[in-house]
Amino acid sequence: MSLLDRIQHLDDALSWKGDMPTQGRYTAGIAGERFFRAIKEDGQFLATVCLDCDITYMPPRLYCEQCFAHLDEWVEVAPAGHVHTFTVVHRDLDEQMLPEPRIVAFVVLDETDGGLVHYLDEVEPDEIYLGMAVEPVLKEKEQRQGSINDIKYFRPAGGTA
Amino acid sequence: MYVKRMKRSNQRVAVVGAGMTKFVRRAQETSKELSWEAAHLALASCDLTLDDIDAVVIGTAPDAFDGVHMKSEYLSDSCGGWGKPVIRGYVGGGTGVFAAIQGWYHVASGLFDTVLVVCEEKMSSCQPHPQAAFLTIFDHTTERPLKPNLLWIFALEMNAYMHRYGLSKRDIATVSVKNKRNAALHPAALLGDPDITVEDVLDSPVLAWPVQRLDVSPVTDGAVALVISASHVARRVTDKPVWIEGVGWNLDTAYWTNRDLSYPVYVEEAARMAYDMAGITEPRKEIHIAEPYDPFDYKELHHLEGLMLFDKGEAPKAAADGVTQRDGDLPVCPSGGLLGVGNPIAAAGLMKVGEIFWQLRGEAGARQVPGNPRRGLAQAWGDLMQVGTVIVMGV
Amino acid sequence: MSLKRRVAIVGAGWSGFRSISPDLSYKELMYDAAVQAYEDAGIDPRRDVDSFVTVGEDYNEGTSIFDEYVPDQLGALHRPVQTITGEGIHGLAAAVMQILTGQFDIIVVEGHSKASNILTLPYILAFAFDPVFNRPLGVHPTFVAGMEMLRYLAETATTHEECAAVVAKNRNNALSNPLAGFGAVLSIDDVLTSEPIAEPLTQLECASHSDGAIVLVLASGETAATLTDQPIWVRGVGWANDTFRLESRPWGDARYARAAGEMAFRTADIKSPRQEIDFAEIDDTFAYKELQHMEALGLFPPGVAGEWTLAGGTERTGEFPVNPSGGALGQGHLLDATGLARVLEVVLQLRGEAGQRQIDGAEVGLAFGWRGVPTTGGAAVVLSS
Amino acid sequence: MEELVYDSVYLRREDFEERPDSTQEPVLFETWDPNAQYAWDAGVAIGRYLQDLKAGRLIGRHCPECDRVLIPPRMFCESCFCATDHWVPLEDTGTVLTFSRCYVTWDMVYLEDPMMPAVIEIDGAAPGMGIMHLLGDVDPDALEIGMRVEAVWKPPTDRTGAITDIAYFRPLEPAEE
Repeated sequence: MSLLDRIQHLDDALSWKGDMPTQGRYTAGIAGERFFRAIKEDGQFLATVCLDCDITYMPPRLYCEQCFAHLDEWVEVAPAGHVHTFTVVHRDLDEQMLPEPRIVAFVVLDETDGGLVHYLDEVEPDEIYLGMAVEPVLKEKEQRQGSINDIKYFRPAGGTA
Repeated sequence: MYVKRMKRSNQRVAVVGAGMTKFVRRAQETSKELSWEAAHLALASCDLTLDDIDAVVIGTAPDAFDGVHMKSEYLSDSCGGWGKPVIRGYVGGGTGVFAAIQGWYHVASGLFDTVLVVCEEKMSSCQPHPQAAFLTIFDHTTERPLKPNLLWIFALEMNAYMHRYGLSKRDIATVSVKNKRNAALHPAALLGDPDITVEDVLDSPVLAWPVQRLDVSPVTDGAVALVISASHVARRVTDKPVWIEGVGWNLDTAYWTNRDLSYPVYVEEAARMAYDMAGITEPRKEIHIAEPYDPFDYKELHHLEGLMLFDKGEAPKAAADGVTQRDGDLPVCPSGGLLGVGNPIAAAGLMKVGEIFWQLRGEAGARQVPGNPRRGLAQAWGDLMQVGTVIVMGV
Repeated sequence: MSLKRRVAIVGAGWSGFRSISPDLSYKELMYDAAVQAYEDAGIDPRRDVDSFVTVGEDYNEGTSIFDEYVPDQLGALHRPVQTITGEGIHGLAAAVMQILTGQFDIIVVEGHSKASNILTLPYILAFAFDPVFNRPLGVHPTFVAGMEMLRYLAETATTHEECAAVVAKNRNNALSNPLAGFGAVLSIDDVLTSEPIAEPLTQLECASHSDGAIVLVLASGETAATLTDQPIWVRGVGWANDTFRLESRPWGDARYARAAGEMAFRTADIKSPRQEIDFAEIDDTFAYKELQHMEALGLFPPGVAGEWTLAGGTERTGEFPVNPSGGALGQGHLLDATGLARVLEVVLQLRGEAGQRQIDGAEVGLAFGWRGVPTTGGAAVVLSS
Repeated sequence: MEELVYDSVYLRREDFEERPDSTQEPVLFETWDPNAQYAWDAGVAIGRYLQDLKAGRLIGRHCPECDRVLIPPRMFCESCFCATDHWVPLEDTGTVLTFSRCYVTWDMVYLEDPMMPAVIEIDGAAPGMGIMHLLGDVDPDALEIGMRVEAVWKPPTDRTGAITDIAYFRPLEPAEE
């Protein structure tokens, strides 16, 4: 037989508040360190190449996912890509409405088999089409910290600023 | 005592390869990079490639350490899981040995011929200190508000164990000395120390009496990987397959404050299950090397008794008399254990399975146990002093 | 290697399926479901069960090393107990493998959700993202679903109306399912005009969460015959992961579902799934996912699942019923246990115990579970009466 | 065997810090607050436990098959797998089954005066049935297994329905037995 006593009144249904308090600190990793430092210092985009599988990984990786080879072939690729897919997000992590909707996209970098997930700006949602050429807009060098947020957003290629 | 009866099942599933990373206090690699480093070495050790792998087992303990929710998804492609079946088992500190047991049932089920087992932990991502993550293993309503430190449960257990059998701290401290000296010969070790003495241990600062600093294994980042195959593959891949002869695991009540902490009943139950499957009736004679879980020095002894390798309360004296030295009657933790090599939780348990693999193949190098050991045992432990996982291997 | 008559489900129990469950702790919710499952299977866990498998995630529970807290309420004290951090069907797969070793006869599988106890669920999902390449953008996790959906619609010429038809179907099905908390009568237009979340994804196309616990009792072939005259055979099982990296996975195609399905059909000796399977319970965490998964599992060619749904072909009375239970959209999403809710419905249908929502003549059913955003972890199981 | 160990890159604490004197830049890293907040339903058994703590009482639950009185209370007996059948009021006195003197907090901050955690078998519950709590009003070096102790309750106005409504357990003088 299951429970022999049950709660009959809601004020007997207590709950205990608490959290999982520890915080996270994440190194960028062996491949990540080189990738983000190249953006931070030179505004350059680096990828790694698996010669066996003929895959150019963006973001660069220490290993090939498909054949597990160690990747130490680094190449610089042009800061240019196209929109593979995108969405318009309306709420933040607290489920509150954003001051204004934001566009997030997966941008395939042209000379690679991968790309970057990032914001799109300087464009209206209805102007965006799959395959649209875009380029990254970076923060000023002094503001860059070696993070994905060193890139402010992507915008249509040949944009204004 | 109810024990799961097992049927004899030898020479069906074998460990054929192993690889690992150095154990370090803080790695620059991401958790994914650490996992790949161990996994690709394990494949290289037996000349296999990812195409030979049918399924992947991932073992990793609290997500709070690496700081990623659903950690096995994040780790999947770095453990070789691209386009393959991936499963993660998670039984706290028992995960390392349990992941090898999962490798066994993947193959013994007949669904897969070769499985890659990868255990990883990157504790250094956890801030302000990895120890802080253990606050959240306690019951959120009846215990966490008291702000417990993980050391509490070890100190409470060690005290109960010492009190019940009138044990001396000096005898217990010899375990820390033995393991840290053994670890000096392990290429991956974090705290190998050939010159440590019992006095050093007894003089180290008290953290939570009777637990002192040198009684405790270090917070560590690291990964270990094994390749486990069905017999027809194992015989093709290596001339020295190490057979998985017995497996056992057991979980006690979460109400740890209602239990007699002086003896790990659940370790005995897990051991009996594994011995039953391996056809072992006299463990002290039939087990030639033991790698019990040693996050604390007293735990090695506590577990040796649970594994029925020593009578209750007798393990400390045997340790002090040198019985468990690498050249003793029953070598215990020739690897250097968690106390010496390091304690990246899940990877620590699999390091012990790796040690038995290398020892039984005579490939442990400077740590090689003399004589011709043919059967070894690795055991892990965890949760609220509550889970025992045991694997018996033989050649 | 086929699983023909080697593993069967011989008992099932559940509790909850409500948006909140303030009257029960998670232990009591699990105990409620376990008592029902053991009565249904006619077993005593303290005497008959060889091994227990639970599914659970630390950050869904708010406790590290959550497997500590499962044995007592399942009757699993001093027994082999393991926790799989995966989808409910991953837990089922672990149980099936153990039985196939020949060393275990009766195994209990459990999964539950106390989603109502999580106060910051979007942050928990965000915590699953790559902490260096994706998480620092700080976007609400459903953006991945929005971007997948756009690509899926483009690549398969599926329409937004067809996705909306999934919601109307599932929440209508839920009206006749006592194990469902989100039954509703909705038009396609209601769905299309509900609040945009991650365009084109709208609010009504996202499954709300639910509390609940599910316990299943599995047995080996011979033992199953002694316990019930209506064993539900596990014909096939399969699971797979695609790369976790957002940057190297296909956005429109559920490759993980294809791989999981292929393994499940191979182990079930099923050559053409659409013909040999009578109905399916398929992950619908988001409406488009039901269609995308159906096509990746090989049940329909690309773009056709949507047409069938709009035309009513996947209704309970249609030619190929999908999610007669109401799915996650209709029952509520049970976090890791949501795949077990899919399995539970297939079991009840095959036992003819689905009451008002019973499908006539159903003999072979498929259940497919997905671990949700941002994962590419899927698991499938084929059951037959 | 050396070739089977990968030479992973280890960092020192200072590799994460900005140091004006050194030319070497700190390693790149991200930080993140999981913001994992919960409100766990206490349910029938622990809900009653908390209500009784607020009232200054300890309560247990009785198993009809093994006749044990269980604390903390639960609606099932894990040993018999049956429903527990009634509430049992318990004493707020007990016996120390084991204890420690801990000189570090949960997040490894050093303490001059140790916290004194203990497992305390509660009078009225089954033998060996203890709960974890803290000891106080006692010289840390005078602690012994088997000591008799009593709960020191916070004043009613400070009690909120929590395990911390008991401030700590202190030694029970023999006369007070």
